[in-house]
Amino acid sequence: MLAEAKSLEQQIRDFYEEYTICLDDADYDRWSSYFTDDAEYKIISRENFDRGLPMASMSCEGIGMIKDRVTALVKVLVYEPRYWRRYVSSVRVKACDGNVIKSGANFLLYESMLDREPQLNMLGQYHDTLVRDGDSFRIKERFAVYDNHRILTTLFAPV
Amino acid sequence: MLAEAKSLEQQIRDFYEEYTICLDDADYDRWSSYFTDDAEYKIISRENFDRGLPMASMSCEGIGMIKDRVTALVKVLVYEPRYWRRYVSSVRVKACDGNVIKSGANFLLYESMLDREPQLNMLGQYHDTLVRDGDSFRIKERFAVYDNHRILTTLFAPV
Amino acid sequence: MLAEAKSLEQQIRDFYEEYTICLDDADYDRWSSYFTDDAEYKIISRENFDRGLPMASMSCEGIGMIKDRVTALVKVLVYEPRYWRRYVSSVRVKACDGNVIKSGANFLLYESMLDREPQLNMLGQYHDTLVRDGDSFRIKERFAVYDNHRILTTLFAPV
Amino acid sequence: MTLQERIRGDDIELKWPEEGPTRIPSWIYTSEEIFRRELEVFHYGKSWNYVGLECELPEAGSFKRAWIGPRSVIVTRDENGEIHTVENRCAHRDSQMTWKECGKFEDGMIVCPYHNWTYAMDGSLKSMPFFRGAAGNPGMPKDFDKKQHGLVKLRTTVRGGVIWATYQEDTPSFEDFVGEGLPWYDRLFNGRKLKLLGFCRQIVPCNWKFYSDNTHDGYHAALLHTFIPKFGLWRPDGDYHQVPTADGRHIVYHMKYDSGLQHTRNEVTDELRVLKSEYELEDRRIVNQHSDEFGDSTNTAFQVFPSTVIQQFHSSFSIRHMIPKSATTHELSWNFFGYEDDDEEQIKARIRHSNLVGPSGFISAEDTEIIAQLQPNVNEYDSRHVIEMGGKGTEAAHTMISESAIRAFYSFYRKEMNL
Amino acid sequence: MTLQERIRGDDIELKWPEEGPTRIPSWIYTSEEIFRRELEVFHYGKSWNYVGLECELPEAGSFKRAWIGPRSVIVTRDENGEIHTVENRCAHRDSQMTWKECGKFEDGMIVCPYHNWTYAMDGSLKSMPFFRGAAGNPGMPKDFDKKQHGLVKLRTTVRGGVIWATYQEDTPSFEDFVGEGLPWYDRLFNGRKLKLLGFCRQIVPCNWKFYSDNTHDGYHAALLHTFIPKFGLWRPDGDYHQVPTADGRHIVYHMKYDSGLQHTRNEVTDELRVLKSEYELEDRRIVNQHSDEFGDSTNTAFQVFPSTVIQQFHSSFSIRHMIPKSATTHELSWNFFGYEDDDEEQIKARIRHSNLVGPSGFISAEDTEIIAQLQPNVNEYDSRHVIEMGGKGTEAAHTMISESAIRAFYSFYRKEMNL
Amino acid sequence: MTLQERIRGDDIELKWPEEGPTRIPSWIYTSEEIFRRELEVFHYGKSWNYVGLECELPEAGSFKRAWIGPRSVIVTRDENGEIHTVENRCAHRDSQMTWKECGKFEDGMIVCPYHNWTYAMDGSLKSMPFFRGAAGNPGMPKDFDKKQHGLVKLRTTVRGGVIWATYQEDTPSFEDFVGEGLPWYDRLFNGRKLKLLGFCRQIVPCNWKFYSDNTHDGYHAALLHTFIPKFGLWRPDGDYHQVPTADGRHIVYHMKYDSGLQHTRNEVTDELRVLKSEYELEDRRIVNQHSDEFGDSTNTAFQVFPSTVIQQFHSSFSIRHMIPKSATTHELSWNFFGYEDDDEEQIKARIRHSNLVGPSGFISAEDTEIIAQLQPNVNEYDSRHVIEMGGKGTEAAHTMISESAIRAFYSFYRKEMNL
Ligand code: FES
Ligand code: FES
Ligand code: FES
Ligand SMILES: [Fe+3]
Ligand SMILES: [Fe+3]
Ligand SMILES: [Fe+3]
Repeated sequence: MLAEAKSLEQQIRDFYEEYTICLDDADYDRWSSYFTDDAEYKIISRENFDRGLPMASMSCEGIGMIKDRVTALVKVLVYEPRYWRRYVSSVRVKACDGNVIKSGANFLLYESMLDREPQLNMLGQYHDTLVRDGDSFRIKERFAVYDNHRILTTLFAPV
Repeated sequence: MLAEAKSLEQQIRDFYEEYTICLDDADYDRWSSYFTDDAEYKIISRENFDRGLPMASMSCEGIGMIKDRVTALVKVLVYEPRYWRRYVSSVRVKACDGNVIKSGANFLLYESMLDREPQLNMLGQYHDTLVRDGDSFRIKERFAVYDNHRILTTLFAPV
Repeated sequence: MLAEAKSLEQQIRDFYEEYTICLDDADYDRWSSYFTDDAEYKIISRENFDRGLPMASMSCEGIGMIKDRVTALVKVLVYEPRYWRRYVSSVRVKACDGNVIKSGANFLLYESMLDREPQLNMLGQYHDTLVRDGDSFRIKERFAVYDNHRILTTLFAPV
Repeated sequence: MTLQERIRGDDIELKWPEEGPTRIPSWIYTSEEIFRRELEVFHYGKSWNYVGLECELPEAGSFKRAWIGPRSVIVTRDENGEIHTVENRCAHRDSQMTWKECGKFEDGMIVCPYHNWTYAMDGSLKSMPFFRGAAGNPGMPKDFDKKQHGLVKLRTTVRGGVIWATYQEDTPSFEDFVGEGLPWYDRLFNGRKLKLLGFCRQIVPCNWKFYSDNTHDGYHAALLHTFIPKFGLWRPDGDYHQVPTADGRHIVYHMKYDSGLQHTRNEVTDELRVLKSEYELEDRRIVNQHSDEFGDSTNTAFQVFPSTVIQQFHSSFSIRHMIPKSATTHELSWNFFGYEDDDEEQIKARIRHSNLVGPSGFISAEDTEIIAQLQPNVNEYDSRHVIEMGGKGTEAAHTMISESAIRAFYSFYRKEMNL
Repeated sequence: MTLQERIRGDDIELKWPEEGPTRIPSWIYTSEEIFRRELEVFHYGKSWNYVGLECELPEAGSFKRAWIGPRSVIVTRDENGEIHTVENRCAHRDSQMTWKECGKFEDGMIVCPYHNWTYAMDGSLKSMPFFRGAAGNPGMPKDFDKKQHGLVKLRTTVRGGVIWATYQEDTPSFEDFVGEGLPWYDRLFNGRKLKLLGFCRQIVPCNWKFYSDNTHDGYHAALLHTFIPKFGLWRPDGDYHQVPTADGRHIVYHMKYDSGLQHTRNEVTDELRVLKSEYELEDRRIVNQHSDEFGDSTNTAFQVFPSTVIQQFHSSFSIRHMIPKSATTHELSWNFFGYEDDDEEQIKARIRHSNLVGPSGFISAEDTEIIAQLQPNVNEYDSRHVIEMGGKGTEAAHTMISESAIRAFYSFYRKEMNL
Repeated sequence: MTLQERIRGDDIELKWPEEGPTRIPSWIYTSEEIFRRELEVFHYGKSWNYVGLECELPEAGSFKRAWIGPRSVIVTRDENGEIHTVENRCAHRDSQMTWKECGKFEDGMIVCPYHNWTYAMDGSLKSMPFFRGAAGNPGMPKDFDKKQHGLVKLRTTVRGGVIWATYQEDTPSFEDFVGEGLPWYDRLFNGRKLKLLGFCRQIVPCNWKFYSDNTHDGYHAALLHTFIPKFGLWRPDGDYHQVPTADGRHIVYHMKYDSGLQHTRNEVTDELRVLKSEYELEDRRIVNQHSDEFGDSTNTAFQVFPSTVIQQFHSSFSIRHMIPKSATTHELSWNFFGYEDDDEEQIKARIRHSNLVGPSGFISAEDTEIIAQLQPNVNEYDSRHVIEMGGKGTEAAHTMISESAIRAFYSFYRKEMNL
């Protein structure tokens, strides 16, 4: 079955789901490969995003900072171990101009600690710019905009 | 990529997701355009639905009442501001007879208030009758059947 | 629209969603038809699964035990009535060798009791082996691995 | 420490303000001690509680679950057609007898799921497995008296197709309990058979008296709710009556519907900022009268304390059932109904007009929304609400713009609660 | 105000009913004061608590987390192979030492994440960064005595591959604590090395004693659980024994398995409505015996109070660990195991028969389901449970149809709790 | 029963340990009584609370919501440009006046949604519908005095673009309140107009003083946080000062940044196990200085008790707002800002360096993560934290490796709380 047989919407949906699977599987090295070298990556509150305030809870300028987040998560930081699980829905292609695609999706992030009940950690929507890369895509810009008024304790999980 | 290349299931899934996006984006004027002029729209408890009781928590007979709901939501009613986010899953085509399609899906509705943690507001399933309208569809009948025993405080959000 | 026009990923996704719908509709007799006669079916904690411990919260060896679970659920066991609703996401094809497909997905299970608010009952991922059966598939092996540290009260719902 | 916890710790004395019913102390909305006393005095005391409609029990063996505050009870119909109300709680070990909203008991017996103690529809203990032993075991002691171990039974009465229950032997008759408002009750429950149209239930994170207060508060209705004055459902310059009855226990509201009222403007409407809003409806059937069923062109709400508001707005009939769950949570359960002989158009009108009320009602959704947001402030502050609109009296008021029904209710409340 | 809150406010006196162990007051299932006293008297008192299996600690440095009521402890193996139990709580500022279920401590040292105080596997404080200062800072005061600042250590013992811990110096030896039921313990833990098969954990919204009571309640087993009499696992007319030991502290259950029993009918089975249900199994391997491992064709459950029920149903072996979390919540953790030298078929049989028990067990799921729904009623009502099946005594009963084990337990409980 | 509940039941006496500030009893982190007393003594007492930045109120009618513990207040700017702080609570029936974070009040009036009582921006009651009646109703009583029914107003002051509010008339001036640390305040808030960059909010399941303690705890910073010593942001062998001011109420931290420090090794770094970790950054811009804005190559944190820590790490400026919600929960709200005339590169640097702090900061995420896991242990245990690093004194320390700032704070705390 050839990828060409798929509509752009399907390809984009597959891309979002693969990305999600990659993170759920904690395959963080591969995760960084989803980004272009000059990627901008932010996890930002809906409050700041809607008001045009630039501060994000996590801000990466370029692939180096994204990889440094992986290093911190895997090797450096002290945090409670847990399982993260992501649900992506309503994947949408907003615009497509040559190799550049504006897209988005809704996301849900759950976390399951090792001594208590799972909880909804974060929910919101992606506002992305993708670029084609062969059969697949890379993320040139991602704003993961979370609806929750407050981060639940801390933010370690990439989305 | 032509819409014709998509299976009916895909088209219907796309339709449900577009509808969801439209509501999440609070694009309510466009929302009313998803319905036929004579559409019946109900948000009804699973309890009433399963027992064959006709009363719904929200009942619209025709596009006028649907538009009036938009008017009330946008211009009239006093309610706590919040972000709503919907997740749709298990989109299904139950029957297709010419231009008339019986379909359904599962939905989840979360809400994020501006001073506390997000909460699951409603979950359930759609029981729909769609009609073809050119490349897309319109909703002729929607029963949004919610599983939750009780509405959480109030019901303002269309689903 | 012919099934052949669908990619394997789509077919598998459809299969997962149909399965989910079947369970949500409490169509348990049909549910058992999704399995091969020699199917192995387990609902197992992430803790046991990751540590290689074989004990599961529910273990069926073959279609007989699966059907016996249906009998117990429908005719025998005493438990609080409720509505279950499942959300499946990130369906993935991990490998395909002839008629044998390794696949997986994320799942969420909510339950709505008849006198209180809905709650998240279980979440996790499927690790499956499917075999082709004509236009569709059957499950030869399913590990439904739940992330939650503890079962919420009891486990009655198949996933 | 919330206000409620401070009260428990005796930091705050439960003493009503000296001003009397023109002041309400915030602790009546937060204290678990007050909440428990309310249940004992009102719901479990000499009151008739709403438990259902007769039409919900179509045949012998039928049952429905109901709630009296945090307690669930079962309403049954026995083979003689008699209706009973029993607690949903086994005399053996407190097991719930059923988890269902309604259904039919097989063989007309209520069987406990845990050890199968078996009760008749009136709650009397009939049998249990191995009562006289088995395989060498003696069974229950000889002095075990089944009569002492039935389900707790409530007194039950039916009037006009509506079922009421009380815990107390000496509660006055339902008619005496309702008192002078009875004609308003009988206007709706007039002997025509009722037909259940469905339930809408809400769980609301605030004290249940905020809901009760809000129904007593005609003042807010013209100011919070755009729909009411805009479409002239009723208006401060219209014919509106709030009438305390039974010493303030129950309160009757009735207002004439005048379809022309919405078009007039005067110095009263000048005070209504909600009228400024510019919008129109595409389909006015929701706000217009469908038919004048009672020949009086009147809409009504009658609070039969402590459990219900009986309401007729145009063609929408409902019993709003207030179910306190804790000091800071209540359920509001809307029981919509019509008459058995309603034709299809009439039922449609009942459903259509019910868009004004219920969890997403153009009017009622605003009520629940506004009261829910009072709770955080009363939790935090030891405050006094100022109830002086329309003066300081407790008499009937013939205007929306008065808080006298609230004052009348709290005069009654203080006396009963000994506050 | 729930019953528990009323108790806290002294509305309800904590006085056992005069009838003695034939009555259980509902407040023992709701009061946080009772709950705290239970922990002090039982779990933190002169009891041995289950903390794990020796095979969970394969090597020096291995650790596993365990729970004693709401407290988490760490069970470790040191370089001499000795097993220790210490609290999961730093002596400096109460930080948890680990968040993990199990693992290995590097260098055999437990290092606190917050300020890196470093403890040996037995909990003794070994070192801390900058103990003697740095860069002009004097470090810890000269009079700081590391010996006074170790992790709190519990006494630990191992018998038959199972690890037990106690807070008290004067708790009797494990053998004396278990008492006359010890042969039933040793039957399962007989020196063969154990093999961990996995955990199934449940969080249950009710008081933990409802679970304990349920295991003492042979009476329900034939009435609630269809599977038990239907497939003759045991039956009221079979060979069944409930034997209080150690004055009612621990209770032994043992019942002979007779594969023919399921096919007989008599006046006993006539009382079992659950036998009426018409259904069959497609695969009877779950209910049939796989092999008679102990040569006695017997199934057993032994409640070693307060923390466990040790259970063997056919080939399924488990330690059911009861972990009270609050007055109204407990965890039930199933620790499934076999023997190290089990062959593959034997392990399969253990897993297969475990479908009878655990969170979705054909039998056990009904237990947890039924007890969870008792809690709302005991929260609301100040009631007395009536425990009179089989008479009023507390002796061993040789039938399922008796509540004497419950009475025996509460005789013991009242004495220990001083109620 | 958690520790907190035991305290409420008087099982535990609220008496500070005899050792003084070298011991902290765990009940200060769990007791709701203590929590309530803290709010009364500190937040609602003679303290200045952070409520916002002047730049958040750009014009007449602008408002923003702020939190003082569990209370929400509204900060407004009136038509004269004056800034006011009023409670978000109607004088009539405790309705919240707004649900929004910020916005603009139409016509410069605050209108209650429930009955439209209308207040000026300074909280004074201006009007209400039907004040003088309508349609025969008399309106409000003649003796109703609008002046007695305004919104509760707080004293408000602005210094350097930051807005502070206090409940008490006799709170000293903001400058006297801050005391000798004022130059550190003025270093950042030096008259240059501020520019809001955004908020990051966290809800944290532990007592708010764990967060406060953690900012006073230089000791953990080199041991928990790899990033700090690894990249030489500061180090135990560097130039680091923790200076209690105002008798321990506020504490100033300042440390020189020396980019060479990270490369040196000595007997101090030998004690830092976190330095052993082998990893590198791909992009060091996050840890390296962008520019030396104040010409002193210094990073600072200044805890202005009880509501804020004012912080400058490299180019990241923030006011960390500590908002106690209950004894066991607090919000931590990061208010990031720069100067109005920052160029784009400067803003980018502020955002970039903010990756060190906030909810996912390479440093700060570990702080919140570690303190949240202390709460279960203090809930369960009546313990004493041992605060002896660097001796037993409360003087300024010129090293990271000291707990003297914690001791200084608790000396102040005991005196104010009368413990
Ligand atoms: S609890 Fe009802 S029969 Fe035992
Ligand atoms: S809390 Fe453990 S070292 Fe400080
Ligand atoms: S509560 Fe504000 S006007 Fe009534
Ligand atoms: Fe209203
Ligand atoms: Fe059982
Ligand atoms: Fe820190």
